[in-house]
Amino acid sequence: MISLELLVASAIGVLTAAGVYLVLRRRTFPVVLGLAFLSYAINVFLFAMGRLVIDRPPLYDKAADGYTDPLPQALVLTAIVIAFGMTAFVVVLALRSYLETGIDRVDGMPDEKGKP
Amino acid sequence: MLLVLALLPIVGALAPALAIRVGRNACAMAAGTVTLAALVVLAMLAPAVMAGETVQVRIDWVPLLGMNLNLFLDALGLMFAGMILGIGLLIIIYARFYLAKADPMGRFFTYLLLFQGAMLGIVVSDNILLLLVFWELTSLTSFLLIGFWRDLPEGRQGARMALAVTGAGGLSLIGGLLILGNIAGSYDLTVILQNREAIQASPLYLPALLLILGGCFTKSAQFPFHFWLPHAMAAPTPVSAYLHSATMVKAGIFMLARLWPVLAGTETWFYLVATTGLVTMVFAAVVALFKDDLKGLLAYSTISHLGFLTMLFGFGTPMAAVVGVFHIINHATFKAALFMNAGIVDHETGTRDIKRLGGLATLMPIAATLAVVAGLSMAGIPPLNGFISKEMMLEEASHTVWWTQPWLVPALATLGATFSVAYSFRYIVHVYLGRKRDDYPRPPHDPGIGLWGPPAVLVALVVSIGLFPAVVAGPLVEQVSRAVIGGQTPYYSLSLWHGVTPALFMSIAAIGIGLVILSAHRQIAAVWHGLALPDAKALFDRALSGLTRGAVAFTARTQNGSLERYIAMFIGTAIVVGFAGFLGSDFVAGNRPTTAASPMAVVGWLALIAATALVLVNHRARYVSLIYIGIVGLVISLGFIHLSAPDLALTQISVEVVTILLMLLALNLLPKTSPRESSLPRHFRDGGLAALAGLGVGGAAWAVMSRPVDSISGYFWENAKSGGGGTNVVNVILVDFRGFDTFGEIIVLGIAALGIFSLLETAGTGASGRRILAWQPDTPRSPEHHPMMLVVATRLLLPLAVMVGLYIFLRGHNQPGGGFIAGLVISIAILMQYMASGYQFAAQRLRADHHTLIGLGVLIAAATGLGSLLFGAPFMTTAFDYFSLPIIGEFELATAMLFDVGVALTVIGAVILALAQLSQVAQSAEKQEPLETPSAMDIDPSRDGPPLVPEETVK
Amino acid sequence: MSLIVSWWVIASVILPAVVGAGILLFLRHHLALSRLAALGSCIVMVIIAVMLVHEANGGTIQSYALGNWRAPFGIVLVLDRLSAMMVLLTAVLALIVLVYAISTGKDRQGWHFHPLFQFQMLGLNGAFLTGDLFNLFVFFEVLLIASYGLMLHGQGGERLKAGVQYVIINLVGSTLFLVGVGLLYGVTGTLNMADLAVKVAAAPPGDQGLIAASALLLTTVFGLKAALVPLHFWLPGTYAATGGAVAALFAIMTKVGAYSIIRTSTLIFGEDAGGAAFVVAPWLLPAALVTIIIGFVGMFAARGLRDLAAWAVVGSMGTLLCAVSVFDTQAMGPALYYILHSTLAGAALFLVVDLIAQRRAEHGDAITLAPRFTQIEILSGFFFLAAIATVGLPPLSGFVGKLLVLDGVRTSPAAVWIWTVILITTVLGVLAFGRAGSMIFWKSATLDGEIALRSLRGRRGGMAAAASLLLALALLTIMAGPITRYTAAAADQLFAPESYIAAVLGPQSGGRR
Amino acid sequence: MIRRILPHPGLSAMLVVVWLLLVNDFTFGALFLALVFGVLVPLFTSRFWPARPVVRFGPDMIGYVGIVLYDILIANFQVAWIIVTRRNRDLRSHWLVIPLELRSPEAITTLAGTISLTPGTVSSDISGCGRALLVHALDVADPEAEVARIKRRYEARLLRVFA
Amino acid sequence: MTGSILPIALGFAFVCVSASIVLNLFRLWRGPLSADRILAVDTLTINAIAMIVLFGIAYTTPDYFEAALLLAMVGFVGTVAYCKFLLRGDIVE
Amino acid sequence: MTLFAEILVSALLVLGGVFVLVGSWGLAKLPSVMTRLHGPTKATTLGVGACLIASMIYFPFFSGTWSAHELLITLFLFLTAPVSANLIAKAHLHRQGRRIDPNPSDQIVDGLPPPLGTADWATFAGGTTTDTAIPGEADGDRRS
Ligand code: NA
Ligand code: NA
Repeated sequence: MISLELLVASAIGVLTAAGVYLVLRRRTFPVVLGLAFLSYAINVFLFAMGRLVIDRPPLYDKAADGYTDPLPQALVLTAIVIAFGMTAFVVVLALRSYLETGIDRVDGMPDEKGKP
Repeated sequence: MLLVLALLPIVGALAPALAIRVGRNACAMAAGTVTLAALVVLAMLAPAVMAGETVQVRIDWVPLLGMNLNLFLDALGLMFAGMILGIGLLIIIYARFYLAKADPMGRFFTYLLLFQGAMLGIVVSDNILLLLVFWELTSLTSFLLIGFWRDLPEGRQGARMALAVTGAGGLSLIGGLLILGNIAGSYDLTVILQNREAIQASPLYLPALLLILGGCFTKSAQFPFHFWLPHAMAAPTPVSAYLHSATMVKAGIFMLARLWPVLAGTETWFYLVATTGLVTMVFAAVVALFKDDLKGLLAYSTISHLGFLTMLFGFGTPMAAVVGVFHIINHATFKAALFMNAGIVDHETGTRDIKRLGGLATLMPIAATLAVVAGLSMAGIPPLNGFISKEMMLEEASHTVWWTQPWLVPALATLGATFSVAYSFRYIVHVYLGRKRDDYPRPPHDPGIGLWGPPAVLVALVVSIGLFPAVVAGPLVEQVSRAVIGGQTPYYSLSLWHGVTPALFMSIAAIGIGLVILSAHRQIAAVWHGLALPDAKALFDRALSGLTRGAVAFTARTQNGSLERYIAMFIGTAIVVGFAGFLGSDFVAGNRPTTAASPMAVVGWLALIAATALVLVNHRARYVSLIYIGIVGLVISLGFIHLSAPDLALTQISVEVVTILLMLLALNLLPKTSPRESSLPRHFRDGGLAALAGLGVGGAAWAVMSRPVDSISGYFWENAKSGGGGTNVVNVILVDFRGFDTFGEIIVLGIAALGIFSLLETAGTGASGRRILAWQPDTPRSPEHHPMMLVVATRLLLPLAVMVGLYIFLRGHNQPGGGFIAGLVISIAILMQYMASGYQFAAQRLRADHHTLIGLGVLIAAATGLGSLLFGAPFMTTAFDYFSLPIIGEFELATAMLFDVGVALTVIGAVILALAQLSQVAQSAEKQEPLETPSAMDIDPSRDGPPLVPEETVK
Repeated sequence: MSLIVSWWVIASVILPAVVGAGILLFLRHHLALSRLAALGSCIVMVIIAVMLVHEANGGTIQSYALGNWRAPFGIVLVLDRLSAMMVLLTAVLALIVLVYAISTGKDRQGWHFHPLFQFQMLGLNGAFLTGDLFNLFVFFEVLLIASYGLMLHGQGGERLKAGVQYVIINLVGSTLFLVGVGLLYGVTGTLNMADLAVKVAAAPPGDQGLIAASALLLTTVFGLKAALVPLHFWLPGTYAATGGAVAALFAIMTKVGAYSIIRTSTLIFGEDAGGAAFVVAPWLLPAALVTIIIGFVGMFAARGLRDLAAWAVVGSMGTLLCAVSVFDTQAMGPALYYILHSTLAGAALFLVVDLIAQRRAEHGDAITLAPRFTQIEILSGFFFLAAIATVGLPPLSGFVGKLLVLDGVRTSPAAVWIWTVILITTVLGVLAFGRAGSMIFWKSATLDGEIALRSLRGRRGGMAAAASLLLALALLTIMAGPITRYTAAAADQLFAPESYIAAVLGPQSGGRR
Repeated sequence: MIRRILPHPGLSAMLVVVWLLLVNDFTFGALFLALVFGVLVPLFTSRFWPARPVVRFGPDMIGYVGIVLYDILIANFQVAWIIVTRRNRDLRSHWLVIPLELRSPEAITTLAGTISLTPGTVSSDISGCGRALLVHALDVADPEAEVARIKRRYEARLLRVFA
Repeated sequence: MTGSILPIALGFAFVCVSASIVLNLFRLWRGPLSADRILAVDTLTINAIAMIVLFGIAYTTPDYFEAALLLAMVGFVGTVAYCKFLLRGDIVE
Repeated sequence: MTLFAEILVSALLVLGGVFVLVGSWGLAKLPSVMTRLHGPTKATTLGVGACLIASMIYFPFFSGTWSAHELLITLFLFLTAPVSANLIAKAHLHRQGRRIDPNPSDQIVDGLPPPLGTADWATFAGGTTTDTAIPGEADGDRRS
C-alpha cells in the first residue's frame, strides 16, 4: 500500500523540481511561475515537518485523542503570506522592468533576434 | 617627549595646508618650523641616546593584538631621525624656491610632512606592528609625492608603480614581521631583538626572513625590484632628493640594520642579502653610466649605493655593519646634494638631458663647485667622505668568500666601484666641463641661495666628514653601530688613510679603469644601447596589463549577467553541500508508522503531478500555464484539508486566486509567450539540477516524516485555550505565541504593497511611459467591458462575501479562520467589484485609502503589542476575558483579536493597493476612456436610448 | 532582564516599525516632517543602541520573552555582546546614510523612502536580536523586502534590470532558508535557537545527517546574503546599480549573512553538535579564500567606481568570513572588529563614489577621463582615505582589521593560505584603487575646464555624511583597544554558548554540559 | 430615513439569515450580531448597488423558485440520459434567440441564470440593445417550442416578480 | 458512522468524484481551446467542493465547510478572471 | 429513524456521485465547447446539491450537530455557476468569432443566429474579430 508520506514527499520533490527548472528559465514570467512552484513546495514541506495526521485539525478539544502539530501550520501560514507579498512584488517588478526596458529576460540582455 | 617627536610632523602637516592661505613663504615657514621644532626635540633627546640610553614611550593602543604606541629611540633611530629631519629641513627650504607659482605648495608641504612623519615613525617604533603602520604610510605618502605633478603621465605611472612595488613589499614585510613577532612572543622590537637564538632556530626563520627581505628589497630598490625607483624620478626634484637619499629607500636599509642582530649571521642571510646587494650594486652602477637623464643617472646610482649598503649588512659581520652605518650617512649627504644639484641644472637650463648639457662650470660656478665636490665623493675620491666608506667596504669585500670563491666578491665590488667612478665623473665632466654650448633651452646662471644653500650645507658635511671623520661622524657611528650590532663594536678607525691594503689597490684600479671607461663612453654607450636588454618597466607594464586583461576577461566571463547561471550556481551549491552534509554524517532511517494513502489521495497526487507536468511542458504559453497552475494550488488546498489543516487550506485557496489575478493583470502587458531559447545541454543541466533538488527536498521530507519527534507543540496545545483564550491553536500561535512573526509578516506584506506602488507610480513616465503609449493590445478585444450578468451577480455577492469575511474573522481565534484569511476574503469581494464593474466605478465607491489601511493596520498591531507594556508586561502580551451581557449572552474579547484587526486591515490595504495600481497602468496602456454609467453595465436594458455598445449591422 | 533594559531592547524593534507606519499613515505627503521623524527615529536608535551595548558589555546575556511566553515556546529577543554591537552598527550607519540621503535629496526621487528605510532598520534589528530561527527568517524577509524597495528607489532601466536579479535570487534564497529551518524543526521539534542547541547536542547519531544537511543549507542561504563565492554573483550588479545612499546602507546587508553564519555556527552547530559540529567550517574557509580573490580580481576589472566599490565589498566579505571560518575565539574577535570596519568602510566608499559621480555629470562613476569637477580636491582626499581603509592600508581601521585577522588566524592550519591570499590580494586592491584614483583625480586634472553643474544639492550635508563615516573609521582605529576588547569578549561569549542557553531557557537548563 | 439606514431591506433580511446560517447558531447573541451586520454591511456595500430593483416577495416568487427547483431535478435526469446514451453526432444542438420583455438587468440576469441552471440550456450572450438573449441548447427537437417554453415558464413569472 | 450502507455509498461517491476529477484533468490536458481549460478548472473546483463535503461526512466534522464555501467563491472569481482576460485582456478596467 | 436517515443520506450521496460523474463525463465526451458547457451545470446543481443535502441530513443524525453551511454553499454555487457559464460562453464566442464550434463531429456549423433588433450580440458588437490566438491553444482545432 502506498503511504501518504510517500505521496507527500514525492509531491514535494516534484514541485521542487518543477520550481527549480522554471526558475532557471530565461524569461521573467516562467521564473515567477517557478517561484510560485517553489513556494508551493516549501509550504508543503514545512507542513510535512509536523508529520502527517488525518482528521485531527489543530482545534483544541479536551476530548480529542491526539492532534496535528499546529506549529508548522502557523509557520506555513506566515510563509504563505510572505511568499504572496514577495510574489506580488516580483510580478510587478518584472512588468515594470519590461515596460522600462522592453526586455523580459532575467539577465536584462536584449533579445538576439532584435525584436523587443 | 619622544611621542611629541613622533607626532609633530604628522600633526604639523596641517600647518602648511592652513598657512598657504597666507602665502607661499608662510607655507614654507610653517613646514620648516614644524621640522625645525622636531629637530629641536630630537636634539634634546640626543645627549641621552648618545650616552647609550634608550628613550622609551609606551602607550597602549590595541593591547589584544599587541599593537601599541611603543616608541623607542636608540642611536640607530637617532641617526635616521636626524637625517630625516635635517635633510628634510634643507629640502623644505630648497623646495620653497624650486616649486613654481602654479604648484599647489600647501599640498606639497602637507604631503612632505606626512611623509616625514611616517619615516620618523618607522625609525622610532618599538612595536613592529606600529612600525608597519608607518612603513605602509611611507608608501602611501610617497605615492602622493611622486604623483604630485598630476599632468605628467610619467608621474602618475611612476607613483602607481612605486606604490605597487613598495606597497606589495610592505605586505610581505607584514607577513614576515608577524611571524617574527610570533616566534619571539611579542611584537615589541626591544623584546624581539633579545631573541636571536629562538628566532634563528625556529623553522619559521626562513619564511620570516624571506618575507621581511621582500619588504626591505622592494623598498630599497634591490634588484630585481629596483625598476620602480627610476620611474619615481618623475617626482619634483625636492621629492627625489628627499626620498632617494635619506628616507624612503633607506627605510629598507634601516630595517636590515634594525633586525640585523636577530636575522643576520646565518648562511641564508649572507647568501640572500649579500648576493642581492652585490648584484644590485654592480648592475645599477653599470646602468647608471648609460643614463642620459641626470636624475636617471642619480637614480641608478642610488640603487647601486643601496646595493652597496645591502651587501655590507648582508656580510653579517660586525665590521661590515659599522661600514654600512657610516656609508648611510655619507650617501645621504652627497646624494641629497647631487639631487638638489640636478634640480638646479634642470631649473636653470630647462633640461636634465646630459647630451644637451656641458660647459656649465663657468656659467654656474657655485652649482658646479657643489656638484664637483659631491660627485667626487660619490666616485669615492679622497679626501671626501664617500672615499672613506668605499675604502672600508672594499676592505670588507676583499676578505669575503662567496661559495668557496674568494675572488668573486672583491672583483665584483671593484667592478661596481669602477662604474661608480665612471658615472660620477660623467656627471661632473659631461655637465659642467667641456665647452659651452649655445643651445641650452634656457640661458643658465647660478640660482639664488635658496636653491644652492641647502646643497651647500650638505657639501660642507661631505667635506668635513671626509677630512675629520672620527671627529664629525665618529661618536655617532660608534653608538649607531653598537645599536645595530647589539653589542660592542669591533676595532675600526674612521680615517682617510688605512695604509696599504688590498682595498687601496682596488680603489686605485677602480678610479683608473673608471676614467678609462668614461673616456670611451661614447663607444661603449653605442654598444650598450645596441643591446636589447629587457626593460623592467616594460615587463612590469606588460605583467600589469596582462593581469588587468585577465581580470577583465575573468570577471566578464563569470559575471556575465546571466541570472540563470547565478541561480544555477546557488542551487547547485545547495545541492552539493546539502547532500555532502547528509552523506557525511550518520543517518538512520526512521521507524514512525506511516499512513496508508486513500485512493482519493492518489487521485489528488495524480492531479498535482499532471498539472505540474502541464505547466512544465507548456510554460512558454503563459496564459495557459496560469490556468494549469491553478490546479496545483487547488490540489494543495485539498491536501491541507485532508491532512487536518483547515486554516492552511483557507489561506491557500484565497491567496491562490489573488495571485492569479495579479499575474493575469501583469500578463496583459507582458509578452504572451516565452521563446524557445535554451540549448539542449542547458535543458539537461537544468533538468539535472531540478531532479537533484527535488530528490533532496523530497528525500528530506520523507526522512523527517518517517521518524518520530518530540516537539514543543504540546505546550501550545495545552496553553492555547487557557493561556491564549482560543481553541484554534494555529490562530493562537499566530496572534499570540508567535505574534511577533505575524507582526513581521504583515509588515512584509505592507512593504511589498508600498514597493509595488512605488514601482508603478512612475510607470507612466520616461521610457516606460513611452512604451505604454505605444503599446498595442496583442490579443483581440471584445467591445463589452462589463457584462451585465457579471455586474448584477457580483453586486449581490459583495455583501455576502463581506459577511463571510466578517464571519471568518470573528471565528478565527477558535475555529479555522482569522484576520489574514478574512482580509483576503474581503479583498476578493472588493476585487470582484473591480473586475465586474470596472476600476473607476469601484475605486470611487471604495473610500478608504490603501496607504492608510496599511499604515493603520501595522500601527494597530503595534499598538496592541505596546498596550501590554503599559501594564508592565512584555511586548505583545495578550489578554482575554469572557463577558456576559443580557440578551447577547456570553462572549469573549481578546486583545489578540485587535491584533488580528491590524492584520486584516494591512492585508486589505496591501492587496487592493497592489491590484488597483497594476490595473491603473493597464488602463493607461489601453488608452480607452473607461465606461462611465451609473450602473457600470455596457448593456443596460432598463435604460432608454441607444445601446452603449456601438451598433453594427448584423451579418 | 531589568525593566529598563527590556524597554531598550523592544524599542529597538518597535521604534522603526511605529515610525515607519506613522510616516506612511500621517506624514507621507509632508516631506519635511517625514524627514524629521525619520531623523529623530535614527538618532533615538543610536542612543538606544549605545545603551544596549553598554548593557551587553556587562557580560550577562539577557533575553526578552515576547508576549510573555517563555522560551522555547514563545519568541525571545536576546541581547548579548554581538547582537548589541550589530544593532549599534546598524544605527550609526543608518543615521549617517539618512543624513546623506536627505541632504542630497535622494529621498525625494521616489515614493516611500522613509517608511522603507525605517522598515529596513526594523528588519536588521530584528534579525540581530531574535533568538528564534524562524523569526530570523521573518526578519530576513522584512529587511529583504525593504531592501528591494530601497534598491529600486529612483528606478531607471539599469536599476530595474539589476533589481529583477536581486529580488529573484533572494526569493530562491528565502525558499532554501525555509528548507533549512523546516528540516531542523522536523528533526528537533523546536525553533528557539538556544533550545535547538540543546536538542541538536542531544540528538541521536541517526539524526546527524539531517542536522548537518540543514546546517549547510542554512549556511548556503546566509552565504548568499554574505556574497560568499560562488553565491556572490548578485552583489556587484545590485550594489553598482542602486543609488549611493542605498548601496552604503547595504554595506550592513552582507553582514546580516555573516552574522547569521556566526550565530548559528557557534550556538546551534557548535562544538557540542556532534556530527554537525562546525560542519560548515571546511566549506566556508576555501569559499572565503576564493571570495577574497574574486572580489579583488573584480575590483581590478571594474569599469566604474561603483563597480569597484561593490567588488570591494565582496573582497571584504571574503576576508571577514576567512576569520569566521576558523571558528575559534582568537579569530572571531578580529572577525567582529572586521565587521565594524568593513561595514563603515564600504559605506564610506559608496558615499564618496556617489558624491563624485554626482559631480561628474554625465561621466558619472566611469573610470574614464573627464574634466575636473566641483570639490575635486577634497573628494580626492575622501576617496584616498576610503580606498586605503577598504584595501587595508594604514592608518585607518582597515589596516588594524587586517592585522587583527592575520594575527587571529595564525594558529589555524590554513594560516598560510589565509595570509598569502589576504596579503597578495591587498596588492591587487592597491593597484585597482591606484588606477581608478589616478585616472579620475590626476589624469582628469590635466584636462581643461571644469564640469559645471547647474545645481548641486546637499553640497555640505552629503560631504559631512561621507566625512563622518571616515571619521568613524578613524575612531574605530583610535579606539581599537577598547573595541577589540569588546569584540574579544563578544567572541568569548559566542564560544561559550552555555550562558546564552541559560539566559534563554532559564538557569535550570544550565547550558548543556 | 429608513431608506438611508436600510438601503436594501430585502438584502438586509437575507444577510441576517446568511449570518445565522454561517454561525450556525440561533441565540440572541448571534441574532444581535446578525442584525448589526445585516444593517452595517448593506450600508457599506450599497454604494456598489446604486439602482434598487423592486422585488415582490410573495407567492409568485415562491412559485418561481419551486418551479425552477423542479425543473432542475427533471432536466438533470434528461440531460444525464442524453450525455450517457446519445452519440455526439446525434446531438441536436441549437442556438436559441429569446426575445426579452424583461427590462431590469436584475430580472434578465435571474432569467439567464435560471436558464443556465436548468440543464440542457446555457445563457451565452445578450444582444447589444438588451432585447434578446442568446441561449445554447444541448439537444432540442423544436427550437421555437423551446423558446416559447422558456418565455412562458420563466419570463412570464419573472415579469410578475420584478414589478 | 453507523450502518453499513452509508460507508458504501460514501465510498461510491468518493470514487465518482475522483473519477470526475480524472475526467476533468483529461479535458484540461486535451483542451483544445482555452475555454475548455477554463471550463475544466471550473468543474474541477466544483468537484473539489463535493470532495470536501464528502470529507466532512466521512470524518463527521464541520471544520472543512468554510473551505468549501471559500472555494465556491474563489472558483468563481478565478473563472471570471480567466474569461475576462480572454475577452478584454485587462481583467480590471 | 436513523436507518431511514442513513438510507436517505446514502441515496443522496449515490445520486450526487452519479451526477457529478455524468457532468464530468459530459465535459470529457461532448464534442464542442458549447456542448461541454452543459456538463458542469449538472455537477453544480444536482451533483453537489445532493451531496450538500446529504451532509445536511447526516450531521443532525450522526453527530448531533446541526449545520446549515451547506445551504450557503448551494446558494453561492447557484449564484455563481450561471455567471461562470455565461462568461465562458462569451469568451468562447469572442475567441472563435462567429464560426462557432468548428468541430467535425459537431453538426452546428452555421454560426450564430442574428439577434433581434439592430445591435449585434454584446460580445461582438462594434468589435472586429482578429485571428490572434491565445498561445497554447491548439491552432489546428480552431479552423478545421
Ligand atoms: Na487562524
Ligand atoms: Na443549464
